[in-house]
Amino acid sequence: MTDAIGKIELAKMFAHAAEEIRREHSYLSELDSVAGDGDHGTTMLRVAERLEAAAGANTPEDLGHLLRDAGWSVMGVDGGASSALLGTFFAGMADAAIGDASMDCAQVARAFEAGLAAVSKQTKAQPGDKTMMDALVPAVGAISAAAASGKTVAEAFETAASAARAGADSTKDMVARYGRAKFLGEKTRGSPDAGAASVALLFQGFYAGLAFERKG
Amino acid sequence: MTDAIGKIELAKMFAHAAEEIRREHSYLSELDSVAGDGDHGTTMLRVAERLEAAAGANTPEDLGHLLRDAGWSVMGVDGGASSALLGTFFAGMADAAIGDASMDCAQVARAFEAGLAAVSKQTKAQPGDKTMMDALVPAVGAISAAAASGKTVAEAFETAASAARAGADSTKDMVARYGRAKFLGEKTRGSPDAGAASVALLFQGFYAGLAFERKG
Amino acid sequence: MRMKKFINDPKHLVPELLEGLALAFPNKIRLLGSNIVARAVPKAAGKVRLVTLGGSGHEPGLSGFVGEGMLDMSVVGEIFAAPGAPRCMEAIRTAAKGDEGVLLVVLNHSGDVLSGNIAMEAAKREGINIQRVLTQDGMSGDPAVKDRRGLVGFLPVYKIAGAAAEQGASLDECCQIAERMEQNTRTLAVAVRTATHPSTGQAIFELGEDEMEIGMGQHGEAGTGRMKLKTADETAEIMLNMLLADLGVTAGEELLVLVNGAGATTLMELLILFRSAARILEAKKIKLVRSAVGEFITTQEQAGFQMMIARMDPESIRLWDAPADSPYFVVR
Amino acid sequence: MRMKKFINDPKHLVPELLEGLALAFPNKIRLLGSNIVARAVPKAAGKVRLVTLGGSGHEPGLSGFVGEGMLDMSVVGEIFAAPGAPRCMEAIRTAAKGDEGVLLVVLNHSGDVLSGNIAMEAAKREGINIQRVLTQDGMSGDPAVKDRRGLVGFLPVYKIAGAAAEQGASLDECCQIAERMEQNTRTLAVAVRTATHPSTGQAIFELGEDEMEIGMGQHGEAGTGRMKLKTADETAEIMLNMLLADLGVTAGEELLVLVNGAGATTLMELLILFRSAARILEAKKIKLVRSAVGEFITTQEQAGFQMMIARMDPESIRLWDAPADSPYFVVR
Ligand SMILES: Nc1ncnc2c1ncn2[C@@H]1O[C@H](COP(=O)(O)OP(=O)(O)O)[C@@H](O)[C@H]1O
Ligand SMILES: Nc1ncnc2c1ncn2[C@@H]1O[C@H](COP(=O)(O)OP(=O)(O)O)[C@@H](O)[C@H]1O
Ligand SMILES: [Mg+2]
Ligand SMILES: [Mg+2]
Ligand SMILES: [Mg+2]
Ligand SMILES: [Mg+2]
Repeated sequence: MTDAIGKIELAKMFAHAAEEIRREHSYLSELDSVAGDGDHGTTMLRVAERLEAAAGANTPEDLGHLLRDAGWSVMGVDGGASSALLGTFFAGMADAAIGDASMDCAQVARAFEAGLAAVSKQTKAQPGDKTMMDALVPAVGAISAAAASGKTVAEAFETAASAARAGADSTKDMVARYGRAKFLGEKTRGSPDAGAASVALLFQGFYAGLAFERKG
Repeated sequence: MTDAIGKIELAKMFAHAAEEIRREHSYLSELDSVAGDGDHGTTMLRVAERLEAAAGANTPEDLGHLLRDAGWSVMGVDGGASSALLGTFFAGMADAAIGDASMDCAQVARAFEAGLAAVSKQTKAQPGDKTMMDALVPAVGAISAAAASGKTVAEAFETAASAARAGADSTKDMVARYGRAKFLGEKTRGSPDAGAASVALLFQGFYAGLAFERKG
Repeated sequence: MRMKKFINDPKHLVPELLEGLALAFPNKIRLLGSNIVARAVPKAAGKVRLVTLGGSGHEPGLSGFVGEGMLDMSVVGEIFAAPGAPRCMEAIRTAAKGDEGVLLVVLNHSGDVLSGNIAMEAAKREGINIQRVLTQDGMSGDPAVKDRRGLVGFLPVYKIAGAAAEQGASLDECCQIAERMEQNTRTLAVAVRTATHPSTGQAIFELGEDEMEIGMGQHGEAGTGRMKLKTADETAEIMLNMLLADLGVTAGEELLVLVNGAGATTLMELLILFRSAARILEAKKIKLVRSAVGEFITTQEQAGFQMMIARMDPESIRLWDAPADSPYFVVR
Repeated sequence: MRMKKFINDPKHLVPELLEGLALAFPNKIRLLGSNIVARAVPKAAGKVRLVTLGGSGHEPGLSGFVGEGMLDMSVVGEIFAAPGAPRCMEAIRTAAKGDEGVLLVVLNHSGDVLSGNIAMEAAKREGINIQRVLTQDGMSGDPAVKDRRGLVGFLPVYKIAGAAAEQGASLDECCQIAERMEQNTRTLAVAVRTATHPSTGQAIFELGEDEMEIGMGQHGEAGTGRMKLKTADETAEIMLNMLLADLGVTAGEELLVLVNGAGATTLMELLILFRSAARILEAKKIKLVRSAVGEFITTQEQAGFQMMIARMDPESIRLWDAPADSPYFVVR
């Protein structure tokens, strides 16, 4: 058994990620209403739906095309900042996977790094600014590190999921500088960032999708 | 002593009428808010002010001119139906008094009849329709009757005041067919008409102004 | 509900808002003394003048429609109160300076009618050539009431008679055009939430939290159709059917449909309501030839709207489409 | 406060309101698939196209300004939510059909900026000649915040760049004119009462019964100036002074002043506030050369308003005065 993910694995990852979002969507909206406009959970529900559909029946076998379609489909959610950035993330992964029906851990790392680079082109937000970047940057970093030290894909996502969770939790004590929340300054301290919480849920789902697959 | 009223008497009549209105203006607004727009007291305060001023210093000695100016001044109140009709009433009295510095009881009766005729040209409302006509028509009728039977001016206004009061009271059980109230139909039964109540107060003041004069 | 309005001394509401209007639209209107709004540049000599009158607190109605192709003058009363006859007389005299005829457009509310009539009679005694049209488009919802209120139906009358006057029609012609338009117009108002009177801070009327009322007057005067809240589609259907029946509209006829916001009802809602109306007309094969959606006459921040229909013909369509340049109604 | 809105299924708010708009203004606009509003009659070939994008619930903004002399296309998002990049891309592609340049006008809100940028990059990869202007007129009241929100300051940008495009200016010229206008515009928003979100029925924000807040965003995002209610004159003075200081306006300069109602604040109040502003400018010997008072971008039935100032020059005045024929902004 080669340690790689193909369309079937991606579908399970997306399905589990969607499941996490559906379970937590009210909490996500609640977080967004502290400093934002309270719609983040609703937006993420639509994102989850499209992500799931993107790896469903009648979608490309080529993972590059699949990810590009997934990204543009997520961008197509009328949701504001989060769907645009998450869509950019998936679409950004595409080039690293064009022509491939499966990706090994090194390829997965390259794809997630490319996704992060695409997002970084769209936002100046850095870790520490209390945005989804606080979860996304360490999560992608963890995958790269895992790939470099020869870990399996599942192990890579296990470390990525806990890095994303830790990053999201760390936003609790930060002050927002990007997005709608930026105008509130100090008032934003005390509760975690909604987008970062979503990213942690997505990576938790990715890992669960793979872990389930391996065990199942 | 001839039994007649001149400018001095008219001034006292208007002043006492104004006093009555000032005392009852909140009640008048309250009555208007049952079926109308609740502004009748405010309008009548302005009417009272202008009536008082119309017989004050630097106003014509000729009662005809004085009454015409008084009427147009009252019509100039931005108040809606009541100020327009009451202004018409006073302006309508003018022709019967042009050139006179005083009026005896017969002249007073002719003037009030002319005032009523002018009002009747502006509204189709009749006694029974729950409007100021329910007070105005019997009041003017009482003056005419008093003049015909040789009563004094003061006696004429005494009967006029009680006729107006009785007329106003009778509106309590009527259903409105004119003014803003007309759209409410049966809902208007149970409380007296605001404009009729005002007319009763005016005639009560007219009488008080004369009675005070005679006694004083 | 506490009054949260940006005002100064409530006694000065009317002069202040009119001064704001004149400062904002200096090339369209100007103020004459005593709260009369006139066109900045009077119409060419020899053309019929349109004069209207009415209370304030309904902005942009009525003075927002003074301008080229519409009104020549608007006599402005206090909040919700008709202007007195003497000022109406003053406006008519000024408008009639050059011997042109004057068409007085009066909305059917007792105070306005009385002031208008008294002024008109006085003007006639001075030899002024004047005629009056009374707009009474507003159904109360009770078929027994024959005397209707003047609601937003003044707008097509101003527009169409204003265009005719601008094009040189005689006073008789303008009056006939206005009368014809008026007779072919029906409006129903619905309210769902009251407003506060800006002078007194009091609520204008009361309505339950789940109620709406069809057939109301411009100032919250009661209608006859108090009912539970309905959807946009249901509300539009109830109202449009009442309007069509009352005006006797049949398939194939051509209509102007106007949806007027009362104040707090959003343009989003007005557009959704207009869509409902347009679809119902389509199903009935009645032709929607012209339309207007927005706030033309308001009652402070009342929530609700007026739905108006008017039967059109080629002549009235042509006049409706003619250029106009008032502060709050511009046709290019 | 219970939601009392005339709507149908809250899921269909946007397509229904757009259908209403298209039915009400068939000779001005039409709908392309997927909630894109376009001019009924496209501009002559060879002229620069103006495209904008943004959420709904703010009617008449933004799609109410599609039309001759203003916008060519508006990409409409959900209630208070930016449209996604794919639909923005679709609009840009359609607008750029004849090889004309496209000026994308984006209001500074994260979601809109992201969708706009992603679409613009994709358009450039397809060889489309496109430039972007970001409107960021909205002061939050906190001088430390450098990144401003896009409030009603989009209106002069649409108007002036739209007129330039109509008159044949190149994409570079249109972009420069728009940028210059944008940099010379400042807006402050104040709210006194919240609105209900039409999809959720929830209040958008909270505010005490005797409070107002200066510096708010278009969706009730908090500002920094929560204070007790003030009179119209006091409020206008506080806001105008902040605006003038921030834009660095000095005596003798020429300004456009715009007062935009948030939804439930009456035109009566807007006119009274405009009067206050005009008088303060007069005292400071700053020239009020153009003005606009009305509802241009709302937040449902929120009570409050935006005050906007823009430094004008002969060129921008000429373009502001040029003809326009959109549903909710017409210049004759
Ligand atoms: N400029 C930005 N860079 C990175 N993340 C951002 C940015 N703006 C917003 N976000 C993220 O998006 C989240 C809000 O998403 P959402 O509520 O769906 O969009 P919106 O703020 O447009 O309503 C924030 O919590 C934050 O994590
Ligand atoms: N057409 C009419 N004929 C006679 N009296 C009328 C008419 N319309 C109104 N009134 C009188 O005016 C009174 C209301 O006056 P007021 O409240 O001052 O005016 P408005 O109704 O215009 O607000 C009514 O109570 C009624 O007596
Ligand atoms: Mg949000
Ligand atoms: Mg009254
Ligand atoms: Mg009144
Ligand atoms: Mg949002």
